[in-house]
Amino acid sequence: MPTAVLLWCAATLLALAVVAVLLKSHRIASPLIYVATAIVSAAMCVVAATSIGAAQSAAVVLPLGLPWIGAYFLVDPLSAFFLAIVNLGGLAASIYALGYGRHEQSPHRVLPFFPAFLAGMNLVVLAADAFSFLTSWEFMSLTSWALVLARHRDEDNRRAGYVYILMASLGTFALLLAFGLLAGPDGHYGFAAMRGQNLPASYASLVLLLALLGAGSKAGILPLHVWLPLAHPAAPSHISALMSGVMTKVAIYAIIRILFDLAGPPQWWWGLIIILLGGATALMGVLYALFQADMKRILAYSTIENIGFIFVGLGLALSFRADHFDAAAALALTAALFHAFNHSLFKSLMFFGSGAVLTATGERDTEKLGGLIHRMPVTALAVLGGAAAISALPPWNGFVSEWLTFQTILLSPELPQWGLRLFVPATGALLALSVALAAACFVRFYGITFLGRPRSTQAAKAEETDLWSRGVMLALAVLCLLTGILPGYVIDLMAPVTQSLLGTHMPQQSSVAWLSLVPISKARSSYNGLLVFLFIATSALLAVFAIHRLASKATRRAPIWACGFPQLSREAQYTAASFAQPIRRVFGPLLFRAQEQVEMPAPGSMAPARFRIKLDDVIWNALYLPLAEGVRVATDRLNVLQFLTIRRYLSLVFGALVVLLLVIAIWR
Amino acid sequence: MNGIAFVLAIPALSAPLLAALPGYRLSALVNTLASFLTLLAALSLLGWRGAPTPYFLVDDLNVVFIVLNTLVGFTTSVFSASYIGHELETGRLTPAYLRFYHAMYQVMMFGMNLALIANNIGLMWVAIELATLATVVMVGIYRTHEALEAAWKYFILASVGIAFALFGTILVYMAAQPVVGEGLPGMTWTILVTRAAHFDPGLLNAAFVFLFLGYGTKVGLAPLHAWLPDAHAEGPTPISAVLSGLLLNVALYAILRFKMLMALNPGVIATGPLMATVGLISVLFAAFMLYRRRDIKRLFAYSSIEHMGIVVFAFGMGGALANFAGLLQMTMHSLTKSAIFFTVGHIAQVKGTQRVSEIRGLTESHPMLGWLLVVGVIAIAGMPPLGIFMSEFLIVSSTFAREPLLAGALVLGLLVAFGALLLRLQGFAFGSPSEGRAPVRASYLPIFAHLALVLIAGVYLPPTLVTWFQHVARMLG
Amino acid sequence: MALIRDLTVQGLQMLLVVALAPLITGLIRKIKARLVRRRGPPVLQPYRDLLKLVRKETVLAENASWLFRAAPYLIFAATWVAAALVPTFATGLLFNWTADLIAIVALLGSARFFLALAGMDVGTSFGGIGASREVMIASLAEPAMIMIVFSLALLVGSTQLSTIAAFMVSPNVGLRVTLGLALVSLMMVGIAENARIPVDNPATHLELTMVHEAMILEYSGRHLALIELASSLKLLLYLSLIACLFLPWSMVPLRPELSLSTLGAYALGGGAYAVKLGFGCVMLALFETAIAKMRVFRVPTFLGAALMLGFLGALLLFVSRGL
Amino acid sequence: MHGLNFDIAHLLAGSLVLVSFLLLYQDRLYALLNMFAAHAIVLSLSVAWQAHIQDAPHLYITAFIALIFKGIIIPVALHRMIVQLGIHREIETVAGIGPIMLAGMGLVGLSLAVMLHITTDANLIAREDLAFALSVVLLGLLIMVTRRNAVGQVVGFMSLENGLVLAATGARGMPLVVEISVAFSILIAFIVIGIFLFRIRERFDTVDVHALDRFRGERR
Repeated sequence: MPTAVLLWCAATLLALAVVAVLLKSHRIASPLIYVATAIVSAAMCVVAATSIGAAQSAAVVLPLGLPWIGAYFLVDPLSAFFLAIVNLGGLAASIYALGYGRHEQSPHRVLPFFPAFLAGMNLVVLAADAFSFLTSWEFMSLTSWALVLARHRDEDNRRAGYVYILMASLGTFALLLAFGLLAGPDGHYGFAAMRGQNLPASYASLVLLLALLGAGSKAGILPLHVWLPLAHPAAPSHISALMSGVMTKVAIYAIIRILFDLAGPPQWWWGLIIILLGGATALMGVLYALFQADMKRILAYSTIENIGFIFVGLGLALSFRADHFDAAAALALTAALFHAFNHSLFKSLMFFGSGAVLTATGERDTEKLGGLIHRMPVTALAVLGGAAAISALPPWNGFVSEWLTFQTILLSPELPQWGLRLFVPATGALLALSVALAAACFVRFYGITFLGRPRSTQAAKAEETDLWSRGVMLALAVLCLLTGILPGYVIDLMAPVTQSLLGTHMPQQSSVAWLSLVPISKARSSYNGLLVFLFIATSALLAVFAIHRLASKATRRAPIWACGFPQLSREAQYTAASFAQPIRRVFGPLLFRAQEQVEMPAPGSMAPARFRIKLDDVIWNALYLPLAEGVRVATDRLNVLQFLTIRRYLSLVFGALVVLLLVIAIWR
Repeated sequence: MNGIAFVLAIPALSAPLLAALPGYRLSALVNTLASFLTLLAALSLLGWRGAPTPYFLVDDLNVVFIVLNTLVGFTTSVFSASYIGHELETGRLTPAYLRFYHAMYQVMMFGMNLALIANNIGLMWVAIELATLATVVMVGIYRTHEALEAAWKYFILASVGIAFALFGTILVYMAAQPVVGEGLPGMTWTILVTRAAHFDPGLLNAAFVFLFLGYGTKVGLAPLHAWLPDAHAEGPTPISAVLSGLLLNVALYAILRFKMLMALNPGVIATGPLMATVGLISVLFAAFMLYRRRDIKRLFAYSSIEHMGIVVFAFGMGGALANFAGLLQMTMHSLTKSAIFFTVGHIAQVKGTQRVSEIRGLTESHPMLGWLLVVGVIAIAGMPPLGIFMSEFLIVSSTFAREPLLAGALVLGLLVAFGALLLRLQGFAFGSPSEGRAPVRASYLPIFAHLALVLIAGVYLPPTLVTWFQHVARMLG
Repeated sequence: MALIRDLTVQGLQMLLVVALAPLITGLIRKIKARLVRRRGPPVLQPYRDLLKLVRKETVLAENASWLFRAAPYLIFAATWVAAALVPTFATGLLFNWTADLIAIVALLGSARFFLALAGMDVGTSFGGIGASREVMIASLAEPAMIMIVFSLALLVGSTQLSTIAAFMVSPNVGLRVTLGLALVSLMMVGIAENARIPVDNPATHLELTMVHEAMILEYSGRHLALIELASSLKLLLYLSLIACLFLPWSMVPLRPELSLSTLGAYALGGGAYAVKLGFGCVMLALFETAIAKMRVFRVPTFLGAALMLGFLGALLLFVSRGL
Repeated sequence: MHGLNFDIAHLLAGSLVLVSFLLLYQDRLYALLNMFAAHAIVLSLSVAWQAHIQDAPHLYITAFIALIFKGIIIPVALHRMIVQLGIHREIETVAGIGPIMLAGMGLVGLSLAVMLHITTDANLIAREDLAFALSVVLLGLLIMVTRRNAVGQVVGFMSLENGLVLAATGARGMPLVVEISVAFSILIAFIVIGIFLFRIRERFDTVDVHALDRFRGERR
């Protein structure tokens, strides 16, 4: 029943895309489409959320796709959960776009693809057979590619789109091969049928690698992340929010679906691979983010970091499952899912915020921003919430999932394998490091963008955004806080998912006294976001009250003091680059071959002193450039064949003939 | 019987008529009309097909090809009506040549239909050669140095192909002759298949080698492909469409027929691996060749080579699934590629050039053409929800379960080709538009029709079509 | 009823820490002064400073935002809550369950987050320097701290401070390499986190060296008072954390009944706590007078060492539970 | 099937191969043309003989065409052309004659290997003729790819096609043989005319290389 409803909604979205095409860039097109998508996404979100715990319904089979199989669609707890995430993001993006979309210079390049993109993501999660899954998957990539190219006149965007679509189809082919293995030679493409046949271990492991290659490239794990920081910022901001906050989650869904559901019992080292990948991804992602100046690129890289975090959770769950510690596996999986949910919330919020800044100032470069907290207070407030959440500060939601992941890591000594025992704590250290660095990164992001004094005239005369955008951002911020202080309910919401995948789930949380969070036992560890929040609030109020009552509340405005040497020019402020310098000194040389050159003009010359920073993208240079070079060489070599004379072509034919004749002469 | 008669007679008769008719509007109309009638006749074959005669045969296999052939023939004639008008205005063609053009068009259609319907391998050979020579002339019709060069190259290579094919045919006859007796029966398909098991396997092997190379030259398989890109690039665009969409299929059809014959004989060499290898080589080769192309039509010509490679690979792998996929891929490729060539034709006219570097930002300067090109290329690159995705999905996934390495190589080729196509597509469709903003007077109808068919096939294959394809796939073994 | 009592005990603890914090600072200053044979300010000087600051009028930079004004309260609140969650003289307090060690570390982290933001708010280069150095230090200190938490948690099987303390007094601790590593690392982290020598010098305003002071340069009046109080709270927190983890003797588990003996036990615990704190202060003062401030860019190596130690400890436990 | 018929057919077919070798050997145009005329005549003889032993009168037509068209008209036409276009008389070959001859030997060996190895139960004449026909075809192709000279290549193609006719007539009672031979003659006529029209002197490809590159439009 819910499946059918959701399918109808998806169909509506597709229809909306057609409508958008017909309306071209008519005046009412933009509000019409966005309102409609908002309504549909809201409906889907509700249906999905309610059907997480609902009883397993039968698959809906449409006479589409592969003829002799048909297209299977099914909502089980896992897909329902991710559908909820997807459509929550869709809802937020649609409402935000109601305001933001007005500034769109070429709406006819966005409007048709926006609902199509949403439909694609929904269908991926709904699909229950390989063909419809891959079709929707690639359709999702395709529509988002079109959206990335919405500002196609910019050379960088075109490059971004190209890299993106290339990586996307690489991923699709990898998944295709994975499903080919799972389906077996006589083509059991339905998921149900795949579960039926148990693969040999070697094949299953191959499936793992292919799935990592396929879904991982979409999620943005190392070293397949290269497209992400190019493509996500290139799109309009509400699309960036969807791509970063939601589409990556669809990729996570694919991983979970294949590894936990279809591929059969896991090997212990599967988890290890994923854990290591995740740890490396988290650290590298946040370091990249720390060294960027472009607002949206910072956010994109931080997405990579969070994906790494989620992957660690998944890997732990997988290895626990391989060793039959089901409760621990459930905890780990819950942590991963929870973080996926949180990330979709605050990453959307952050992208909305940067979109607001972008429209207000026309600047994406943090070095040209600053002081926006005065000009756009509401945006600043909302983004502050997002930044706090994404830096995993209690009592925000980011901290809860981080805390759960750490609890899971603390369980891992029970694992028998030495490999895991050695590498899990190392990954724990990596995670702790990347969390701390994330906090640093967002201090930098927020401090440079919103605080200080404006670094450019655009920033100086920025205007607060429209009502819709502000509303959505505040709502998301509130959601971040609520999930942070009442995590128990969300976790209980996820219980059916882990139940369906692992056969067990975390103990029910919402019934614990004081609504605190007790993953295993109270004596072991517990956390109560609500109380922490209340404490902080009360003690802060207490302090305010005490001081304002019992002491002076007199305030005077005066010029900046700055040790008595106030440098009043904007340029004298700390820049994003200089803020990152200490950390760059620590990590740069090792991981980025960072080089800093100072050009001092000769004494007396008026030339400015210059300070240059050179960072190598090691992965790009080591992996992708050689590939491109290889293709180039191959094409050069082969291209000679375009310029032969007829006689030479004839000799080719002649050669072919002789070879074949030899074959049949020698044959038997 | 009468269906067959019409399919052959209408083109055969309208050719001289068109040669006689003055005025390109009228002749274009007649041309379209004739093609349409042929299409109707072909459709009638679906319902009612006569018993095979010594010369003519209609069975499930070739009906697919005949219908496809006449359909694309019809749409192409519609397209060429609007295209040729423009060529006449720009003076690239003179009315005299136009007569010749239309006449040749019908001759070509006649040749291809005959080749498809023929029940006699000798007749099939003659028909294919007829069609080939007709296209040779068409390719050279612009009389520019380049066109003549292309035509000449095509002509020489084709002649060698012809010779090979003939030698193969003779060998088949000699293999058959001791078993089925002298004379006509030894060349009649329906008789050959019944007795093929008793033929001398060795002779069949040699025959297949020659036939594969001979007809393979026209399919454009990798070592034999040389004529194809230039012929596509230099001829009038409708001819490029027909070459890619139809002639390649007809040649492929011939190969398939003989593959079936071989399959019936237990003693012969396995033809599957041979075809699969050559197909794979073509795919990889064409994929890499796509990158350096500077002429838009030559670009898509190479993509035709790639797709023919995929189809041949699929048939080489054999098995119900792969054969089904191969048929689907072939059909989809004909529709898509001809649609692309229609679009490209108009684009080349509005931009006044075929150079890749000088075609930019179409979605902005000519939104309709631009987006149609985007859809077409996305389809040909094998992305959903369009038809080729389904066939490639089946081919790759079914191969991977059987021959992982081959599948890997195939995927590599597909990816490389994908990269090249998308790279060029982004250049064509996006960025700031290049000069040449002449308004389009295009006939979008054929393009829409083809792309719509491809889209529908990608989402929903009608069961009747499926069962029919499956039957054919089983025929192919 | 029981709830009321627990609340009162908890409240006592909260008041205790906030009342004690400036004393610690004063004490350390005094001891350091005596060590270099100065008389030094009276031990109660910090209280006087705070009162003075609180009474003063607050001077705000023209372009200071609401965040700048709100930050001190948030910082103070977060630090205070964190400090209140660390058992001082009694374990198993009511709210010990609301946040485990990880959460406490994170709370300090959020205090630092807002401090750094406040430092950047006015847009002076000093604020920038301070903030960037602070986050650099923190980004290395926090993982080290987490590693320490790991090693303790793995040892005890809990991240719950009360449980850990309880375990530590129990005989089955034994002498363990891990604990030694953790202790050293914890001390290093504490020094870094509290902006003490050699990482930072709380007494300097020489711009090239200062970290913490640079961030709060623009603050004055009540805001400054709150921040100062918060930082002394933080120091107290670390001291009592070390005390609770490594010298957890005579800490009273919460007793159900409120009898004379209980009160006695509390009194004993309080006394023990005072002794521990005093010991900590002396140690810190000795260390600070003995060593010189290091360059900012040598700090990473210092903290890296701490991180390595912590990681080593955790690893040892992962690999073998015996050590 | 009495011996004599077989022997004569065998002899003629074999001599056709021999003449192909002579063609392969030539490096002067006129001599090449004359030799080709000889090739055609031998072919027509062998075809006529086949017509006789298979008593298939229509084959005489083929023989006749071969004699008149290939034996006389084409060589004469080519003679004229050489004179008109002033093609110089040397034929430059890809490799030295010696290696080419060796390659030819190899091809003949290959074709024998293929045919004799496979046709275990086909009748004798057919088998032998087929082997020879195949070798003639291969040799013709070899001539085509080793001659850098248009006329030389045309001659190669024609000898190749002679091989086909030989095979076709060798096949007992094969229908359409006459039509095919006619069709082929027309094809050849096209080629010759083409050469004449496009003024192709030396190479098959073009008058001047620059035009070639320009139209290919691809060279950097």
